[in-house]
Order: sequence, then structure tokens, then C-alpha cells
Amino acid sequence: MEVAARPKDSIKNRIVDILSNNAILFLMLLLVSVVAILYPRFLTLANFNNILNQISVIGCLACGMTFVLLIGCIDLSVGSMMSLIGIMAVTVANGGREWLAIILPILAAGAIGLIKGGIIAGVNGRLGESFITTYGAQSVLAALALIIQGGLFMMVTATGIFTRIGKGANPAYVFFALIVICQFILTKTSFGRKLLFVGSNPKAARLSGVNIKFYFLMAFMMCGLISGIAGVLLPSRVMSANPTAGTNYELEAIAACVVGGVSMKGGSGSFVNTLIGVIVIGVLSNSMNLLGLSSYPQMIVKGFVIALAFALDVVNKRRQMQRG
Amino acid sequence: FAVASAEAPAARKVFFTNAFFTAPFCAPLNAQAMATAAENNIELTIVDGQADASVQLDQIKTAIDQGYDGIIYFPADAAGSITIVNTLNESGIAYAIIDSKVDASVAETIPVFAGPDNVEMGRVAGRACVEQIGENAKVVCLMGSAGTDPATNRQKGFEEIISQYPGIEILAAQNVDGWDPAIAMSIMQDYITRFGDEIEFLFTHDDGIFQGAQQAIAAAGLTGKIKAVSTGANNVGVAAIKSGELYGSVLHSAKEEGQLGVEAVIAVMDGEIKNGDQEWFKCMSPLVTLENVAEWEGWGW
Amino acid sequence: MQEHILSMRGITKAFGSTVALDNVDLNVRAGEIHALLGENGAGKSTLMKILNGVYAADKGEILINGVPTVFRNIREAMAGGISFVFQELNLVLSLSTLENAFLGRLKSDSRGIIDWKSMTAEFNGFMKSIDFEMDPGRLVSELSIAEKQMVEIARALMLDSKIIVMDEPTATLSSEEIHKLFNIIRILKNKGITIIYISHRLEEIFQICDRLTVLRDGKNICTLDVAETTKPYLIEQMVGRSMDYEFPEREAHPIGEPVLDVKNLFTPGFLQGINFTLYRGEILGIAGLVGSGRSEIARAVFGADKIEKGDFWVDGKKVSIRSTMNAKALSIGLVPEDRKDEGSSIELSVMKNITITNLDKVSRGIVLNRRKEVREAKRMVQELGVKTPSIHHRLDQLSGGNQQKVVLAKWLYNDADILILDEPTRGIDVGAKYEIYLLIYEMVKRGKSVIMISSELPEIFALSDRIMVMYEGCLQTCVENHEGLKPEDIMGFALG
Amino acid sequence: MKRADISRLVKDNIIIIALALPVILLTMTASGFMTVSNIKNIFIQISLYGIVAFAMTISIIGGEFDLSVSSLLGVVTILFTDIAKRVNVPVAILVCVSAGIVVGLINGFMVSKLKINAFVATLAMMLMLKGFALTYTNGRPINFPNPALNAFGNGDFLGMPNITLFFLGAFLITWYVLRNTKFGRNVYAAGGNLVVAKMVGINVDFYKTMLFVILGFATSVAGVLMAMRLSSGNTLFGGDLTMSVVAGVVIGGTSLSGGRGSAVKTFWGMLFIGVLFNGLQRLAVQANWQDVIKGSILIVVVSVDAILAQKIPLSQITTGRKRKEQISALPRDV
Ligand SMILES: Nc1ncnc2c1ncn2[C@@H]1O[C@H](COP(=O)(O)OP(=O)(O)OP(=O)(O)O)[C@@H](O)[C@H]1O
Ligand SMILES: Nc1ncnc2c1ncn2[C@@H]1O[C@H](COP(=O)(O)OP(=O)(O)OP(=O)(O)O)[C@@H](O)[C@H]1O
Ligand SMILES: [Mg+2]
Ligand SMILES: [Mg+2]
Repeated sequence: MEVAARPKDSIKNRIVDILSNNAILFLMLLLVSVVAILYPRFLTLANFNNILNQISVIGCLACGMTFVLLIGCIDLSVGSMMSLIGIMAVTVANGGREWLAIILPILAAGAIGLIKGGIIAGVNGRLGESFITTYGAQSVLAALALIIQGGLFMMVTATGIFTRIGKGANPAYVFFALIVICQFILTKTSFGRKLLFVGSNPKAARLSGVNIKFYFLMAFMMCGLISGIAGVLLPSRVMSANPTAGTNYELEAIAACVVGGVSMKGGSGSFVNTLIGVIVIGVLSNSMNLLGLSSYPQMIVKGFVIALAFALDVVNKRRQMQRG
Repeated sequence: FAVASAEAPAARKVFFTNAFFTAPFCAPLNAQAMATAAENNIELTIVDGQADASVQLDQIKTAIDQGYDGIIYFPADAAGSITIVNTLNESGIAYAIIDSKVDASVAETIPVFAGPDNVEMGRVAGRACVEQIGENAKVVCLMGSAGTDPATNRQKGFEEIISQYPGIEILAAQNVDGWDPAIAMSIMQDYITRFGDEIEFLFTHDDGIFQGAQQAIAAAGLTGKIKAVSTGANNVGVAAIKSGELYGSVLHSAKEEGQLGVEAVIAVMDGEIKNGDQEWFKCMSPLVTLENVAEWEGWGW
Repeated sequence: MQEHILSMRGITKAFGSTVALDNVDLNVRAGEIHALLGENGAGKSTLMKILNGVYAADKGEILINGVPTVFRNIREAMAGGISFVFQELNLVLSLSTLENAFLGRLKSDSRGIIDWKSMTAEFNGFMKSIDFEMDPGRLVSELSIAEKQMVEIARALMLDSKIIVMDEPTATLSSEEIHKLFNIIRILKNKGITIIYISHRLEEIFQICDRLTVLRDGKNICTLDVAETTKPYLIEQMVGRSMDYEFPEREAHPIGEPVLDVKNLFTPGFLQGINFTLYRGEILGIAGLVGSGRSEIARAVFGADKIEKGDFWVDGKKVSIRSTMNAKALSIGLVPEDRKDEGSSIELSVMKNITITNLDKVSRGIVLNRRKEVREAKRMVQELGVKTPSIHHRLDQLSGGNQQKVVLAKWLYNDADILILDEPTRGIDVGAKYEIYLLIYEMVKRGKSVIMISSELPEIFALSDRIMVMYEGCLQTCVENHEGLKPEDIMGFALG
Repeated sequence: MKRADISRLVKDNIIIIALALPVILLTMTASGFMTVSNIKNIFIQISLYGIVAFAMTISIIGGEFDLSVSSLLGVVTILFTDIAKRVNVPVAILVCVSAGIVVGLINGFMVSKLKINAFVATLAMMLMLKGFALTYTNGRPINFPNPALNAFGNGDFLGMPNITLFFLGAFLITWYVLRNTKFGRNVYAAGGNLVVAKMVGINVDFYKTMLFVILGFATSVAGVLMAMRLSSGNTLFGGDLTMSVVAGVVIGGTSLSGGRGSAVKTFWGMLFIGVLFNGLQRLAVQANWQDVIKGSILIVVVSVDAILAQKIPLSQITTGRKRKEQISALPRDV
């Protein structure tokens, strides 16, 4: 096998390489420095904590969503799932059983995920089927969340463990732990490997003797379980549950995954990508709030940054292509 | 059996399109409307207007086609109500508007509006603010969902009062999408980072928003240092008032509004009010504080 | 000196650290059939993709009729009078055969409204001229791989180009179709059209080509007149060493008790009551024409398709094979004929593709042992001579033949007792084929059994212990492969 | 007719069967369902979204997807009311349609030239448009009480609601273009397999861009009509446009993975949604339960569709060589 060595890259080339390989991160660093100059308080521990606290719920959702995206599907119902789980959790917690209020709703969420996965696996569905099925599930779950408590806003009156898991940096610990565990599952276990293979080419996976239905089922169950965790964290963080709390969270979760580099076609991406995406979007929102941008122009900037991050990424890939 | 039902007058059927059906505020409103309707021998159907004037127009057209006796219309937004009000007027059906006002161009044609005076509510909050912090202070506001009637008008009333005191500065004001406490919490966290302990006063358009913001305030150890006035005075607000986290909240009773809405449409169906009368069944908007909380508890939800 | 209609000079192209082409020249005379030969990964496809603008060359120039030309994309190349049959099938599965045949140049009037009638007429006319029956309205997803290949060929040939590039057009065809294809190629040649022909089937070169160019490891080796050369010499030029035989000598190996019994196998609308037995240590060849149902048997036995009825016995025990998992648990393996769609995931690395069939082997519990996985993957890559910069490269960065080797490696790695190979050597060069044959022998000597489906009769003859012949979904015959058996006998059965 | 043929027929027309069921049930249970005025109502309800749905059908067949239409619709209603108020109606229409096309061009540029994933590109566009509209209006809806326009938006022509005529027009054009033009068939090719389309020399960048331009155009038309119909402009109009429209398209049977589908399917899909919503309201089902039913029906329809598709293996649809029947050369999908 002939492998010719390439001439050593010039320093300038290498710098451009590093920059363009990590376009999103550098974009973020730039933003951070600008904000930090304008608002020195930005770089304080307290704000750092705030950011962690703010991204963790959406981060958990994105983490669950990653499983589903990796297998080439999409789940539009995680937001309403979160609403429903929040209501359940607070109902149980206010009844005094706080541990149960943490565990039971998460298991319920896993079960709901199993049902969704069961349908998708049963019909051999992928993106299209999961889109519609979970869009339907979104409407059912949101309605159930409203029906259960008569559509009321619920305060958390519990005072024990349930209220502590959402305080300070705790949700962030949960989020980071999830990322580490999921990344381990994905890259270091045969389960994760097969999941990735199924996502990348289900036909080939089937002909390799992989039980592809099982992996569709599991991807949705993991997504359910993890959005259940988000559903418990949210009321614990805000100390109230709202039957419409999760509205539109699903799009934000997907955006975070995709900005970080998880592919919507399945089979490509990792939880590290998700982590990056969540942090980028979280820091962006935080800095815009600090800059005093009202929520309207914030949307414009957010959209622009997402597009820009991707454009840079693509330019980078093209450069690499040209140089072989 | 048939004889018995012949004696009682047949129930009248009323259709209610609620633009914000799923909002927590509307849960008690819907429930009270159902109750009042039942008391008055009315069969009430409530549908979700999905915050969209176009959806509501379709619903109302179908309802007119179905031959309902009366319609209660909770507009998603003022501008979008023009066609709907015209449609209602043309059909000759009895109807009442609740909660949010219709567009000025058709306001003169409506028979009755049942709802709060949002501008006045803002004014009440503004006065409470001045009362609390004096004529020199720094304020932040967390407003309701962008573009909605309450968010626009409550802020308008509030600023009307505040603007009379040049010493009071509004540091920042931001809409809270979907009146979501979680979003309110994040915004408040960032306000605290940005302004530190400069913030002396917080005005929120809803007790739920306040409740979210309060978590950020508590986490920063600023409870009590930031005085706050909210709107709603529902259970959430009342609890916060009692615990001292919230100075006061301007009442907006969902129950009262639900009841007034049904009473209003009955009045129109009975012919007591005609199109163009522009009656206003106004909801009360007192400021609920620790002093009078006992009196008003339970009016919210 | 004849005029060169196309000359590529000093072409160099590197992908990352892999130098695919190093200062390569290719001179093609007008009206000739010019063969491009070389091992897997020698750079043939890459050279052609530089010609049509899919890749840009790092260095070098292209002259067409003596005029320097650079096509930036395929559209320009097609407009410039060059058409292509690519190595990988390029069909839109959700469209009809007709539309695929006219893909990219649908006939329409000036307003863009399609003229279905004249396209159908042209297509039917063309198919008739090569004597190949094909319904223009069928969805391409319903065609067998060989039929797909014919659509692909039809598309290029109907284009009326000055130069036609064919990258392994016959890899999936059986001798019947190849015969028909050659007829039409000769007709085209008589019309003065120039053809660049890439193939690993050397006998074809001698049948139709005029001159040839050999590449090895991205470098020019030689350009010759076909008439002046011999097969062994060619092989030596390609592989870099001499090879006496294309096939290893058949060694006697012990054949044991039945391991797989298939009784009364019916598939919906196709297979009609197939019965056969496979013995331990046996190589059972299946021959037949395109679409005769060979792949169908393979897929049914592997549980990949739903069957109507049929019983299976493995090692004398009655078993039910409902899914690929069942089959795998019974230690059956299948190397499917369509490597791109069903055999592999081209976006994943070589290693991930290889180990997927048996992750348990490289993991403790469910946790993967990375060191072991790398070791195993490297071993397989070594054994099959897969040419790849590393086992962590994505599969789509490998040459076609090397991708095929990875698909083979995947099932050899799993070490199944019964291995079904559907066109296993498709697109693999002579040298590597030899290695693969040795591996197959190795397997049966270790007591494994192999079912081998192939459109290359010589291959079937050289390897099989017994040969089954299929015709239109029916099993025609099953004969011992002895000295006296002649290809004509088999063809007789295959033609019905 | 063979069993396979029957199941294929069922499969291809599952949506019509699914549509017939509620219609029959509703005609029996809800009085006044099968009246002209109610049928008109149903059509009015689906007309504006339907216009976008046909454009979305083209783009989904072409393998792309656009989240930004929901924001674009709101932006167009705002532009229209604002400009019509300040300048005049023709200028407003011109500006709106150009805006739709420009947004489509930008989306198309991002997707085809910058190679940004369509989901991301249009998500970014969605945020930018919404932010723009809210900033522009400061979050307040704009009213435009103009009786003539309103009459047009809500009026009839020969007993047919005007907006429904637009809907039917969009349907016919889409149907014809997809079935019989080079443009349409190349869209199928690009959506069926982009790499292949490129390999056979189809100018895929052009087609990708056109998909978004068509969507932008259709959305701007729907937006102008909506502004006329409601005499106002509001950022929130069309909030659920993308999801409803994609649901309608997919329920009809157009595959989200591209390359398959048709305008007829979308027509039935939208009609199905219209009948369902209208029926649930007529039956006076309470709002929350309406959502439960709607959601469940979506799941059931898609599941049945997918299961039927599996039940008939491809090899049964067209038999092997032995029993090969002549099938017209026309594309299957239309
Ligand atoms: N996209 C790519 N990225 C990286 N390397 C590539 C790419 N395409 C081809 N190569 C490398 O270039 C070399 C030449 O490949 P090419 O496909 O031209 O071989 P080939 O002669 O056509 O072989 P085969 O007979 O197997 O088709 C191989 O080593 C291959 O790994
Ligand atoms: N997915 C499919 N849908 C419909 N028909 C199919 C499908 N796959 C194969 N067929 C048809 O079934 C018949 C048998 O195909 P099969 O692939 O078993 O043939 P084969 O002998 O392996 O030949 P080939 O060399 O074409 O692979 C052919 O007529 C083919 O057109
Ligand atoms: Mg090749
Ligand atoms: Mg075959």
C-alpha cells in the first residue's frame, strides 16, 4: 500500500484548520469575550451557575432526543411529555411521597416512550412515520396533561428532596451525568454500536442479524426516560408545574442537537455534539439577555447564529475536500 | 318522561371559543362558565381557539351554521377580531365578547364586553410601586406573552403612572413567551447578573411569572430586597403575599370573568342588550396585599 | 500515430494521505474500445471521476480532440459528449424504469411538458435491439440488481455520446446478458463511438477491447494492444507478480452429514417448491440467469424475506427461520448481493462494519473491548487484503472492490457454520479473488458449509462440489461437479 | 381481481377509506353535516393551509422540508396590512409576493449552495422571520378594516368560496406540474436520490432552490388571502402551519423521505383533516378530548398505512417474469 506523505502544513494553514474545525466553539468564544467586556459580571461564578441551571432541562431533553435522531427518527412529543410528567411529579410530591415523585414519573415516561417506540418499530417506520406518530402523541399527551389536573397551575408545596434536585447546580450535574452515561453507552457498548448501525443503514443492520425493532424501541424508550428526568427537574427548578410548560421545547431540543452536529439522517453524531449544541444555545441566550436584547431581536440573532455556525462548518468541510 | 321534559323550557345552546383554552388562567374560567351556564339551564360547548383568529373564525362559522343560540367569543387578538365581529353581526346571532377587547374599528358594533380593564390594572400596580419604593428607584418588568391584549395594556397602564415620576427608571422589560414561569426564571436570573442589586422593584404581568422569577430572586438571596407587585391575585399570588415574597397583586378573577361572560350572553339572548350597546361587564381589579388578603382569597383560583 | 480523442496527462489526485493517482496518463484513440485495468483501489474509478468532474485533479490536464478541457460537473461532461455507467448503481428507486432510463434528459416539448410516448417507444426499441425484456413501467426498486444494471447501461447507451465510459458494467450480469451487451457494444463501435471499458473479468477484455491501459497503485504500468498480449501477462502487470492460475486447485475435502435441509420452499409469487440439502464441508454452487431466483433462495434461507411456506432442518433438527436473527442464531450468514444498500453502512468505518456481525466476540458483557476490536478488524482487513488507509476510514472512501471485501470480511469474521455468498466476488480483482477462493476452501476444510451464488460460471465450476441450476423460480437440477460436466450442460438447464 | 391487487388498491387509497369512515359516521350522527353550507365550511377551513400544503408536497417530494413557512405567513400578513394601509393594495401584494420569493431564495441558497441541512436552515429562517415581524410590529397585531378586501377574502364566486378557488387552482397546477412536466419529474428524481440525480446531470441546486421559492410564493399568496380574510396582520397567524401542513401531506401518503407522493394524496390528506376537525366540533366534543382524538387518529392512520405497505411485499405487487402484466409507462405515483 502506497501512502505518500503530505508536505507539512504551514503554520498559517494549521491555525485556519483549528479555527474552522471548531467554528461553533470559536464563534461562542468570540461572543463570550464581547459580552464579558461589556458586562464584566458575565464571567462570574454566579452567572456560570445560572447558565448551567438554565441549560440543564433543555439539555436533558436534547440528550434524549439524540437517541431518537441517531436512529434516524424524530420525537415531537418530548415537550408535552415533559408537561405531563411535571404535573404527575408535582401531584405525587405534594402528596408527601417525594422519592416516589421522582421515580414514578420517570418510569411512566419510559413506558410512554416504549409505546411510541413500539408503534414506530411495529410499522417499520423512520423519519416520516415518527414525525406523524409523535406529532399525534404530542397532541394526546398535551391534552392529558391538561385533563389530569383540570388545566390548573400547580405550586410545589413539598419541601424535601424533590425540591432540592432542581436547585443551584444540581440539574447541571444530572445533565452532565446523563451525557457521560449516554456517551459511554453509545461509544463503548455493543448496544450503542448496534444502535448507531441501525440508524445509519437499517437494511444492512437487519441483514447483519441485528434485531432492528428492538433498537427502535430502545431509542424511544431512552428518549422517554430522559425526557421524564427533564420533566421532574423542571418543576423542581421552578417550584411549579404548568400543563403547558413544555410547549415548543421539542424544537429547541432538536435545534440544540443539530447545531452541535448530530445528523438528522441518523447514524451520525454523538452526545458530545449534543453537549456542545446545548451549551452554545444556552450561552447565546444568556449573553443576549445580559446585553439587554429584548426577546424579538434575540430570535433574529439566534437564527442568524445557527445559520452562520452551519455555513462555517460547511465551508470548512469544503476546504478539506479540496485539499483532499 | 316526555311530558316532564315538555314542562321545563328546552335548554339553550351556547358556543364558547376560548382563544387561550389551555392557559392555566382559563381552567377556572371555563369551569365557572360551565357552572353558571348550568345554573341558567344553558348547554355550553367550549372549544380551543388555539390563539389563532383564523381558527376562531372557522369555529364561529361552523357554530353559526349549526344553529347555536348564543356565542361567547374570547378573541385571540384585537386586530384579528374585525372579520369575526362582522361575521357575528351579519349572522344576527346573540354574542358576547370576553376577556380581551376587539379592534377599535368594530368596537362600536358589539353588544357587550365582559372582562377586566387591563390598563386600569396596570395603573393600580404602578401606584403600588410608587407607594412601595418612593419616587426614586430602579424597576424591571416581566411582561406577558408578546402581542396579547393584557401584556400590552397592563404595561401601558403601569408606564402611564411611572412616567409621572422621573426618578423611577425602568431598567429592562421583557416579554415572557407563553407566560412560562421557567422562562421568567431564566430572564430574572440574567437580570440579576446584569444589574446585581440595583434592582429595587419587579413588576410581573402574572402570578405564575412572578413565581418563576421569585425562584431566581430567592436563589440570589434577594428575597425581600426586591419589592414586587404582580397581577392575578390567584392562589399562587396569594401564597406569595402571605409568605411576604410578594407585596401585592392586582386581582383578575378568572371565576368572575367566566360568570360575567355567561351572564352577558344571556342578557343578549334575552334581548336586554342589543348589538351596538357596548356594555362593559367589568371585572374588579383591587390590589390584594397582606392587609386585605383574607377578603379576596378565593376570588382568584 | 492515430489521433487521440481523449488524452489525460499527468493526472495526480490525493485523498488526504492516500495518493489515488500519481502522474497517470491515459490516451484513447477515436473509435476504439479501450480497457482500463488494475487491482482494486488502483485508481480506475477515480481517474474516470476526474474526467467527468466529480473530483478535481490536483495536477494534470485533460485534452479532448487535442483541446484542453475541464468539466466542472457531470452535466458539462454529458454536454461535452461523454456518458457514464458508474461502478455503483445510480438509480432512483422510487421512479419507474423508463424514467430512470431517461433520467436527467427527459424528453419534453418546449414548455417542459413530458412526452411519455416517444420515450416509451425509444426505450422499447432499444431494449428490443439488445433483446432484453423489460417493462418500462416497473418501479426500479422492484428490479433485481442485474435488471437495475441493465437500466443503467441503457441510460448511457441511449445517450448517443462520442465517448462512453463503462465502469464494471458486467459485474452483476450473467453470461447471457453479457453476450447481449457485447453485441450492442460492437454496434456502437461500428458507429465510431469510443468506449472506455473497466472490468475485472479478463476474458471480456479479449473479447471486445482493442487496447488497454493498466494501472497499479495509482501509477501507469503499461498501455498495450490487446492482440499482442496474453492473460497471464496481463495478470502479472496488474498484480505485480505472476499468477499461474486464476483458481486454486480443487482439493479433495471430506463431505459430511447434512447441515441444512430445505423442503418445499415457496415465496409469495416466486419460488416454486424448492428442495435441497447442504452437507458439512460442501460448497454448493447455484447457477442461473438473471432473475431466476437465486438471490431469492438465499434471502429466504437467511430469514430476510417473508416466505409463503417451507421447512428448514439445521443439523437434523427442524427449525423455524422467521428473521435474520433466527438465522444468525443458527449460525447462518449471508453476504448480500447489493453491498451498498444491504451489505454495509457506507457512512461508518471499516471496523464498525466488520465487527457488527459479532460484537459479543469483542466485548465483555456489553462493554466493548476496543483493543480487541481493533485487533480483530485489523486481522480481517489483513486476511482479505482490504486496501484502506486505516480501519477507521469510512467505507465510502474505499474503492468498490475493497468495499466488497469488507462486506465479505464482516461475515467471515462472524465465522458462521453455513455461509451463503451472493455474488461474493463482484467487482473484485483477479488477485484478490484468488485469495478469497483460498479462504472459502479454508472454511470448508474446517467443516463449514458454503452456498455460493455467482453469475460467473467458471467460478461456480472451479469451486463447487455440486451445482444447482435455477430457472424462473424453479430448481431445474442439482448435479455433482465432475470432470465431464460442461458449461453448456448447465446453460441448457438455465435456459429452461 | 387477485388478492394482491385488492390489497394494493386498499393500500394506495387508504386515506380515502379513512376519510369515508368519519364522513359516514358524522352524516349519521351530527345533523347538518352533509349540507352545502357545512361542506363549504370544511373547504374554507382547509383552503389557505391547503395552498401551502401543495407547495410543501412538491418540496417534500423533492426531499426538502421547510419550517419557516409558519413564520413567513405571519410576516406576510403583517407586511400586507401595513403596506396596504400606508401605500395601497397592489403595492402590498407585490411586496408580499416578492418577500415570499426572496425568503425562498435565501432558504434555497442556504440549502443548495451553503449545504446547510434544510431543517436547520429553515429553523434559523423561522426564528429570524419571527423576530423580524415582532420587532417590526413591536408584537402588536395590525388591523386593516377594508370592507372590499374583506368581502373578497370571505366571498363566493359562483357558489364557490374565493379562497377555495385558489386552493383548487393550486391543486390542479401542482398535480399537472408533478405529473407531466420535466420540472416535476426531476423533482421526484432529486428527492428520490440526490446523489444519483447529480450523477445523471440534473441541476440539483436549481431544483432545490426552486422548491423553496415555490413554498415562499405559495405561502405569500396564502398570507395575503389570510390578511384579507381576517382584516389584520399578526405574527402569530400560521403558528401551527408547518406542522398541520406536513401532517396533511404525510397523512395523504406522501413519504417524508422524498421521491414519492402526489398532489392528489395531499388533497385527500387535507380534506381528511378538515372533516375531522369540523366533525369533532359539530359533535360538541370538549376541547381536550378533541386533541386526544385528533392525535390518536393521526397515529392510527399512519400506522395502518405503514402496516398495509408491509403486508404486501414488493414482489407481490409486480409478479415475477412468469406472470408479468403490462403496466403503463406512466409514473406510478400519480
Ligand atoms: N472519496 C474518497 N475518499 C478517500 N479515498 C478515496 C475516495 N475515493 C477513492 N479513494 C481511494 O482512492 C483509491 C483508488 O480508488 P478507486 O475507486 O479509483 O479504485 P478502483 O481502481 O476503481 O478500484 P475497484 O476495482 O475496487 O473499483 C483507493 O485507495 C481508495 O481508497
Ligand atoms: N424487490 C423486488 N420486488 C419485486 N420483484 C423482485 C424484487 N427483487 C427481485 N425481484 C424479481 O424476482 C425475480 C428473482 O430475482 P432474484 O434476485 O432472486 O434473481 P437472481 O437469480 O438472483 O438474479 P440476479 O442475478 O438478478 O440477482 C426477478 O424477476 C426479479 O425481477
Ligand atoms: Mg472502481
Ligand atoms: Mg441475485
